[in-house]
Amino acid sequence: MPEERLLSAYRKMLLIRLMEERIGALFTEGAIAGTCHLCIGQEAVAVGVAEALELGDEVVSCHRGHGHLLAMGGEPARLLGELMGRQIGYCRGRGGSQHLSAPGIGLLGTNGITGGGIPIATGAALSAHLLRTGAAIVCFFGDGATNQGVFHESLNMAALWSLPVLYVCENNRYAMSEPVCRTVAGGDILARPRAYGISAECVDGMDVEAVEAAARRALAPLRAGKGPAFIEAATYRFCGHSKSDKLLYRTREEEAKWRERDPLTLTRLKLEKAGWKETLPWIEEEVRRQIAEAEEACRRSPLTPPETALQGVYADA
Amino acid sequence: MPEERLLSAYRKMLLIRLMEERIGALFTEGAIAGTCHLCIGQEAVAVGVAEALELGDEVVSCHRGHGHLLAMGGEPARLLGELMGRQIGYCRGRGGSQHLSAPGIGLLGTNGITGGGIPIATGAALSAHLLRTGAAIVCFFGDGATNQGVFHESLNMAALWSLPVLYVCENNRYAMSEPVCRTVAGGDILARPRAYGISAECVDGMDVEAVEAAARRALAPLRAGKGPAFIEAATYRFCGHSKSDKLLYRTREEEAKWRERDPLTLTRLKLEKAGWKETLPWIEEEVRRQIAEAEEACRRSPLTPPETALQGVYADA
Amino acid sequence: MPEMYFSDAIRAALDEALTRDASVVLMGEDIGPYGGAFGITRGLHEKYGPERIIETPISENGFVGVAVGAAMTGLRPVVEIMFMDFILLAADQIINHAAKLHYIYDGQVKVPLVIRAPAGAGRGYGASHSQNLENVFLSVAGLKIVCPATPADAKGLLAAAIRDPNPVLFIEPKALYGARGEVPEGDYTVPLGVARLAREGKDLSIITYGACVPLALAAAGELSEGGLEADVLDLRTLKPMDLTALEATVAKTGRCIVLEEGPLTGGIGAEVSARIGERCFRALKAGVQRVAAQDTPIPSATPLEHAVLPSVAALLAAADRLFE
Amino acid sequence: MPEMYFSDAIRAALDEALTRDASVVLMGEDIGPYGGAFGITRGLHEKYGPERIIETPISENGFVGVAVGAAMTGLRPVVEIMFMDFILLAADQIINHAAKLHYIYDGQVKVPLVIRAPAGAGRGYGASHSQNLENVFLSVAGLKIVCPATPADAKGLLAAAIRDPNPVLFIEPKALYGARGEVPEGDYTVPLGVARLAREGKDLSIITYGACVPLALAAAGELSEGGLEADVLDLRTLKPMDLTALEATVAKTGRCIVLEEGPLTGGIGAEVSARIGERCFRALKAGVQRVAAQDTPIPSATPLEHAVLPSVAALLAAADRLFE
Ligand SMILES: Cc1ncc(C[n+]2csc(CCOP(=O)(O)OP(=O)(O)O)c2C)c(N)n1
Ligand SMILES: Cc1ncc(C[n+]2csc(CCOP(=O)(O)OP(=O)(O)O)c2C)c(N)n1
Ligand SMILES: [Mg+2]
Ligand SMILES: [Mg+2]
Repeated sequence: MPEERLLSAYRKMLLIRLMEERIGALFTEGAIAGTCHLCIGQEAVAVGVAEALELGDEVVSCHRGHGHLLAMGGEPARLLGELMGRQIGYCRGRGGSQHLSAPGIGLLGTNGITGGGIPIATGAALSAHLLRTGAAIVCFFGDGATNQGVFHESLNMAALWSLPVLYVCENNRYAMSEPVCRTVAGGDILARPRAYGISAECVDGMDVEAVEAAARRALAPLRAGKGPAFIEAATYRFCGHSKSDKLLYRTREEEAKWRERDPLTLTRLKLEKAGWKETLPWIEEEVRRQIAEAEEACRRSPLTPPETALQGVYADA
Repeated sequence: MPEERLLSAYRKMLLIRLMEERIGALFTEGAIAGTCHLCIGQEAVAVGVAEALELGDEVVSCHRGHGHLLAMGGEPARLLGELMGRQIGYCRGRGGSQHLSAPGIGLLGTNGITGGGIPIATGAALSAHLLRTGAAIVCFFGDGATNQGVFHESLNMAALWSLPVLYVCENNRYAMSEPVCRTVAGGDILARPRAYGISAECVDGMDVEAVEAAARRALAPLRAGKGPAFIEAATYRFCGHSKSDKLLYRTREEEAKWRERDPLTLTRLKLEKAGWKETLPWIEEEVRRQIAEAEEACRRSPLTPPETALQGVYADA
Repeated sequence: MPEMYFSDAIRAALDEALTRDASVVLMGEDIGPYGGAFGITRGLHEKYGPERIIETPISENGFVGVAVGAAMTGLRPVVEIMFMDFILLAADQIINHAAKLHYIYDGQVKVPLVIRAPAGAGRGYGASHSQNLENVFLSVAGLKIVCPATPADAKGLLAAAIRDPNPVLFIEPKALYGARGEVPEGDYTVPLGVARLAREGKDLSIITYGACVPLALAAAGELSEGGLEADVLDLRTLKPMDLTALEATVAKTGRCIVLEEGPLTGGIGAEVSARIGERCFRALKAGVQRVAAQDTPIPSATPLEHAVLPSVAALLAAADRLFE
Repeated sequence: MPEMYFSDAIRAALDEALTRDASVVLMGEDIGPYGGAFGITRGLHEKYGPERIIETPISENGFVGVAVGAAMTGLRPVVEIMFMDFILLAADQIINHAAKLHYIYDGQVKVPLVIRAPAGAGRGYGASHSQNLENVFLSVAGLKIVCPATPADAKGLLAAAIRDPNPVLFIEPKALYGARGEVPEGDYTVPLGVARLAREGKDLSIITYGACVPLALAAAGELSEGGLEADVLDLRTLKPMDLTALEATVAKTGRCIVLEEGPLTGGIGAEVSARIGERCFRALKAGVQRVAAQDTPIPSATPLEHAVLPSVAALLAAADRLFE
């Protein structure tokens, strides 16, 4: 990655990190209701993949999708607004944390059903293929989702029909409290896409440059009509599964080990080495201001009126 | 296989073949209603596997299950009775061709939902495992069923939990009209179990001795608690998918090529070579008589009274 | 107007949609050269090729989900579920995704998707190939449910369903595939949400749909001989239901039977009966009676199967109860 | 009798069943050390170990199917579906297999299986984590459906469900997990199929279940201040339904409201209303009124969510309609 691009990737990762932290705090305060799944620790996957995308490409994400939205250029105020039920929210609060959609920036949607987005992404790729749009579709999901039958059904069809879809599995070692070794028989996630003849690669999900490079490697043949590709990004969620998680199923040592590979730290070190040390605090300040402004914009936006909840069940012709 | 066992395997295969032909004829005559999926051409798989089983082992089958029932020692009269809605039928006509059950002889059940029996077999293996019954469970299904998500979910669990279940995929090259090359991405069915770390082997499904040997090879470690195993039996259905199939999707040449490997012919040749030539017509006569008697017994059995259809929706405590 | 089979009318609607709109694709198992289990798509593969007539592996949740994603992004998939019973495998994609996304994504996406599902018993196929499962989907906001009873409606409703911007479950009563009737040629649509009075009477109403419409008409014939004239209302669209038509027939007759192929408990008839109770109580001269399949799985053997399915006799008995 | 939380009462039933019957096993996602998303199985892993408390991958159709096979062969699995919404993935195994096998295999197998499903909205979890889907299963012959409204019933009904030789869908209203009440100690069962009169009145009946029982009681309190005394009938078992209790309350009051958390159209209330219409028409003084969630997906933001859920105000409005 050229240094300027790395800098902007860093900025995006930082935006995701600080937004997620802010969302967590608002949740604790009670300003956000419901549930939310933060992606702290996994920022490099979202940003690395997004950096490899082109205009017109589309993303389908899962329950842990705030980072994917922001990486695609989502507006923090509209994300916050969605979580806080404001008019400004991407779906005016109808969707909430797990059901975001911003097709205008290429985020087709996030999904509360584990694995539910995988056939949908595959279907978007069918459209791209048949309508010759040239778009690539990216589908994000976790290690746990690879145990859903629909994951297999979808990959099989994508391979049979040579669809332009890149499957990105964020292997953060756990599905909620269940470690991969107790849910993925054989322990080898890559064996799954490979069983369908899909070329698959594991990448260091804490290294945004490595992720971007892997995504580009995967996307080039895919764009050339060679069919789907698969990336397993080795990563870790630093926070709990959701806000109520007490993290009893893993050790503090394991967490500390992964924290050493914090994607933000790794990128910061690279940038410092490259002579950008002075710029970094300035970026951080800018991001913090951006978030503060977003929060203000969100709070200024009116709550979505309750009576609107009865509208729009059906689309008009 | 010792010659006497081969002879008795031949007898069983012949019983299946001639029963299926008779069932087909009765269907054409209108004496059997509904639908049925005959297993003509695939007899060696059912019989070869059944020969490797022990008392207490259990079988779960699919929509093409007449052969599995007979291979387990099912009574022709009770099979026919099931298809003809007689009291003598295994389920008195409630189940019909696709929903047979004869737990008394180890056939837990057949299934009208493609892939539906796979988790059920896996659950029976969970019982065997936890209740320490020592039983092995066999699950029969076709190539098409390996595209159902629940196939993958089940194999994953069986492998994770080291369950004593032998998955037997009868790859007869087609799921209804769809050839394997258009439904199984990558074309390699064995890659699927192997992705879960399940040891898997392909066997000549037209050779009853080869099938039996493969089943024994698979069952030994399985019985020793080493977890599930998988056999792909390469076979061919000589008849249509169901009685209404016009076989427009495959060539007569392909069929002729496979007919050369008719499992009954192959076994007959072996037995003739081994000096049993005289015995064979005698066996055939005996099987024909058995079928005629079964048909008579079936016709003697009263039709199941319609009012019974309202009973037994719920089990009594 | 030419006469044609119900099955051919469905094929005609598919054919015209494929010709009219390049974004229409068909998906399903064995819908190519084989023509589908009931021959509905016969000839379309030859005419439109494999990019429009997409054969799928046996992966119901997967290919319905693929159709949902495709519908969100510019295609108009028409999916065939070989037997309606198999739709349960795809219940998640239909209920949790197809039906909800337009609403929860606040109108940013549409899911113009049709799911064709041959339904019903009477052929001895057994419990996994004989169900009417429309009741399972009746509560699903965002989904429309349609079921034709005549060849003309089969064509017109399917054409309308394919043009609808919402997911539509299109139920094809297997028992009607062989029915014949006049069908308008060319571009022909029947609006969703509008019931049809299949017969006029003043003494009682039989409210039904799909394969039970002929049953209702047969019973109405017998009742007429006994001096009772029945309105027969063919709902055509089960969701959203034509409440105006419901109210009109009840206001006229004050006595209703709801008839369906599926099971009694939790059936479409429950909703119809509840609506009438809520909206037309004063007009009612007797409690709304339901006639439906018995609350059992569908057994395979023909006499057993008939014992659990609704019949003219059951309808006549229900009519008696209305005049007790 | 000790007071306990509804959630603890469920755990107590599980604990006692695990102790009493070695063939009982629990299955589900994160039900081990994590204790399940709602903490219901907390501590059971430590007490019974991983052979009894079986954590599964995220494979709903698969592990429910495994439970079906296990139930056919000697185990009594109690499966937790983390949120009821996910049960749609397992609809095939429940409807096409678990519920039918005893019947279609002519009694040669039984499927003693309990599926626990936390249901309901009000927590801002959004459309895929908030549904009441019991209506989807109401038509399924061979399945029982149970839903407790008090901690005592939570324990007693679950204990009975686990001993029942049939598949039972056991609905746990999330909104009640934090409710407290007296719960009998030790071996305690409440028979399936028997409703409970939660409050006695003579002027109208509110027929409901689960989390709506407290809502009904609250409304009954307000109505009482206005001089109307309501029977509140807690159905407890939705399938098979206690028709005797239904008839008794209708015979007494002649005016009914059916109340539920799930959507109006195609809901449990439709069946209740239809049954009353069929069986008690002469006793009715007004049409049966339904109060339920609006026919929309459940939106996430709290004010929107509340706008679509049933309320005391809606109940009072329905009561007004009964006396119009
Ligand atoms: C069908 C379904 N089953 C279960 C859940 C509950 N659930 C939400 S996220 C999750 C874990 C997902 O694990 P993984 O795919 O690895 O993603 P991660 O949370 O680790 O990002 C579970 C079990 C769900 N939302 N949907
Ligand atoms: C869920 C489901 N989908 C589709 C079908 C219809 N169907 C019955 S058998 C069959 C083909 C099965 O192919 P395969 O598994 O290879 O078995 P074979 O028929 O070749 O023995 C199909 C599509 C079904 N019964 N169940
Ligand atoms: Mg994970
Ligand atoms: Mg096959």
